[in-house]
Amino acid sequence: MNPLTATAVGKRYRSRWAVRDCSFTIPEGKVVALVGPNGAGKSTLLGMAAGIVRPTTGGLSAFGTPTAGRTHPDVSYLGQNRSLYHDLTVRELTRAVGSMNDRWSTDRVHEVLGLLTGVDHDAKVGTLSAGTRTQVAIAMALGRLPRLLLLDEPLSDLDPLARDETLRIIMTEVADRGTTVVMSSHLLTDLREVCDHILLVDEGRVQVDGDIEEVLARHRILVGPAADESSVEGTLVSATRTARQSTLLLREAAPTPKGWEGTEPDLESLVMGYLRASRERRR
Amino acid sequence: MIWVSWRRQRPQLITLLAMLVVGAGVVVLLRSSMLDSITSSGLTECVTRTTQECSTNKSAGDFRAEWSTRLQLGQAAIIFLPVLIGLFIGAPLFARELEQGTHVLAFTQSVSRTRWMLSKLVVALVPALVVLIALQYLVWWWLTTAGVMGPRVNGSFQVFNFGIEHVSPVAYTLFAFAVGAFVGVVTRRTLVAMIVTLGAFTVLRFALFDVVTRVMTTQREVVTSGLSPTASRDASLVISQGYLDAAGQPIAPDKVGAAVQACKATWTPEGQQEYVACLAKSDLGRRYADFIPESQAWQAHLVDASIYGALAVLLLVGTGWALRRQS
Amino acid sequence: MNLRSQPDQALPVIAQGLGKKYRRGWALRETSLVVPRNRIVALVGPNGAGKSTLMGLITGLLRPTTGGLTVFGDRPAGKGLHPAVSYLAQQKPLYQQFTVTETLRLGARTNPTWNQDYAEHLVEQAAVPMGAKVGTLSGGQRTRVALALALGKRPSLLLLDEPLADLDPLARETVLRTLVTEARTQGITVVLSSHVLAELEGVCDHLVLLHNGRVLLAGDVNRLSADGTPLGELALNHMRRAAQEEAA
Amino acid sequence: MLADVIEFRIDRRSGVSTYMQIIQQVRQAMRLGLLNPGDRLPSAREVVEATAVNPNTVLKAYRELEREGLVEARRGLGTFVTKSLSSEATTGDDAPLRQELAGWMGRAQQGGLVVEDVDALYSAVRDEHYPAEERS
Repeated sequence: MNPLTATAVGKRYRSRWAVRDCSFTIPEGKVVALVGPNGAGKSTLLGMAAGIVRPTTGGLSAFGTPTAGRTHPDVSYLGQNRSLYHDLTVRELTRAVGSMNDRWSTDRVHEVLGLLTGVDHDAKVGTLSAGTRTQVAIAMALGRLPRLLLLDEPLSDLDPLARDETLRIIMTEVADRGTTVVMSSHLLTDLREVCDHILLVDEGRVQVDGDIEEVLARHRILVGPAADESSVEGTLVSATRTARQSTLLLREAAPTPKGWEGTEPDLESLVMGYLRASRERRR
Repeated sequence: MIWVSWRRQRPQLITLLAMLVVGAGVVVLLRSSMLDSITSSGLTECVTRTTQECSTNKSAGDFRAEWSTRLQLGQAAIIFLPVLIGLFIGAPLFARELEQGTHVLAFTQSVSRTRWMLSKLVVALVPALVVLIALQYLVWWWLTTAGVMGPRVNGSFQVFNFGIEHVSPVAYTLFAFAVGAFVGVVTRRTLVAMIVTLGAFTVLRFALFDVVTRVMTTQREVVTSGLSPTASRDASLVISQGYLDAAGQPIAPDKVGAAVQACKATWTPEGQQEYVACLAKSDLGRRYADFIPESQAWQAHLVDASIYGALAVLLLVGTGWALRRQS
Repeated sequence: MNLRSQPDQALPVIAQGLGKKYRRGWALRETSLVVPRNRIVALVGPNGAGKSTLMGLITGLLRPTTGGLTVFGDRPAGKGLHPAVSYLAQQKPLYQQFTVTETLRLGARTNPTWNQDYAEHLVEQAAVPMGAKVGTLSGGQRTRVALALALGKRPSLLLLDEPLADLDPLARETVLRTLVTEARTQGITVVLSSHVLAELEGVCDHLVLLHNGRVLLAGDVNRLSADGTPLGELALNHMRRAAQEEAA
Repeated sequence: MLADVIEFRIDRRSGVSTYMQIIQQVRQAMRLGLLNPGDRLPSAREVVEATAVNPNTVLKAYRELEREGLVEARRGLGTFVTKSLSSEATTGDDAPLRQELAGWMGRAQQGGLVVEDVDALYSAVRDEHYPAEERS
């Protein structure tokens, strides 16, 4: 049973579709990077996977069970606004979240909090910095001993040290328990080391879905004379052009023609290429 | 889960407890001071029955002047407590969570939404009701000490007395609380939920003001014209009164008005015989009063409470439904 | 040298023994630093290192507990922002119900040194529709409007608190590029705080690394990373070492 | 301690994928005699704790090394080196070939060559002797 399957899922807010006709499958044990421009529908998608946003069309299922209206017991979710009880202390919060779960490990929470420098267990959650709050929220998510971890921008308000700590904790979780992770982030440099699967969404639709190595291998960046683009074969994703030179991102490219230089893109240039293409389309 | 709700709602619960302690203290002090005043002025008799002397006695007048406002304030506290509970406990209960997004934390744990809702409801509602009932009892205890020298003299059906007795305050509280909770879930805004609760509660209390009189079976008292029915003098709730024709049917008010107008001329301050005879001639020989005796006030309370209670249950079911839909 | 008599010659920021204490403790202590002219300064450090406090002190929104600082030779003393300083707070405070045009008009009304054409040019360059309400804009577009508002004032010193935090990579790249171009062509000193060190490479030429309310490292990037260590790694190593020393 | 035999250093800026870096570092350590048959490679968890990379990537790299016949995964115990890539020619500071290269490098330095010149010369000669297809 796959941790997450989306079947033609869509969500409309008033007149605007945030997510449209998305279908994909997340294989077990993968660490998935959910990327896309601001407003692409990443948060809506994760919210629907967590069962707190109701799809307008289609549906998602976690481990074979539809997610609408209910969070699957094996799924943990970290929302973008972190939703913690600010009037409780960290210790009380741990107790509170624990009492709301059938399967729960306070030890795991303490272990995670222990690995993070500078979390005072008796401090009120509301007095913590945004970064520390995010880390506390991740500890709560791991306390549920999930098999699928959904993280919405887990790194956005962490400083570099905390990002490193947090990624290490998540990766250890993957190593120890084989947890599947789906995380959205704008920090491509941080994602490159930790993710092995990419889901690129834009304008509410899935644009790229697959194993990162395979996806990268399927694409080429070609640099060559602007006058000679006709000799290039393959699906053009996006291009930047100067008077003399063209830099093209291609999918399923034919062998590099003479006079052109071809390289495999890295994750960052791949994503940037797709984002650029989407911006061009929108103009 | 109960612990979570308790911990999160602790400030409100502490406020409630403080209200109870302060309220109880005030009532006990006031009551004992009032009791002193009654005994020192030798008014003990007047508490149990109304006599000529009690209504003219100067010290009785002084007593009323000194205490009636305080006693009415005590009543007002119990009248307003339900809507205050609805405003400050019911309305923010879910609205604040939805506003701040903290509901997501609970919704993404393994506890079901219904259980989460119920635990929050129980923790918020039960202490509120306990405090309400306790304060209601205390105020009642104080009012009965004043007996017929206090507001109780107007009987159980008097609006303020009715509103603070028996199960009515509990039913009003349930209703106000449920409106607050429901509107809070639907609008996701605390302030909106509070305003709507205040409006809905006030409107409904006025709208349903006489519904009891229509629902309950009434008794009819018939007297000959010239006398007035006892029901309109004692504490019974008179629903309608007027004149009966020969067939025993109530006569339409405009017809009565015309006849009375016609007989007015025969009326003299010295004797009413001619006036009464005139009325009899115009087929207004008997007067009637439909009423609910004070002894049946408890039935009226039950009818009242069941209306508000049923509305409250509907609203709470709606709240549960809306929360499950909420996404 | 009398700085006050030659404000044009004065350095953007000179801080001496600067300290700020809140009820919970010192946010910044004994900080002495100089921000040179026409530089793009990266202000980095872990959460709670004192970055926002330092910015607040420079803008005059906060009052120092100890020491003092000068901004272009003047002491910020709660009279409001220095006329040559623009500040963009982390939350990018803009009126959501205002249109972009109205937002720029607000800038014109509140700043004597406002340049309307320049501000409009910046907004147009970002392809933000002038008639749109700020509340309906995407994160990237909103940052561009906020930036236009800050730059339209024609500041000599621009303070940006986490300007890139919630932007997608492409928006981030364009915002940074605009920033660098404007800073270079207009001769603006920029102080920029960010958690994403990798992006500041090639953008910033001066580094101020704060840790626990103290300056851990400050200076010219070329000098600091003379051995070729990238800026991000350099800062991260220093932060890590400081954290370890603290734990020990 | 077996676990301390080698430590991976992941360079995030090299452009080489983490997976390739791990494979290359294991091969390198084996050639230099730092890893010998019987040595255990660090477990995925140990690598993760040290470098915060994806454990799947580590396991994938180990599977590739296993396919090449250099290591062997033993269930529940870890991944062990089974082959030796080191030879007298590459191990130790006093290996003859190494000393010859060191001498050549010294002369280049004395002749005023900079690092880039040395690299260019070295790759040119290497490519002549080892054509691209022959390299793995």
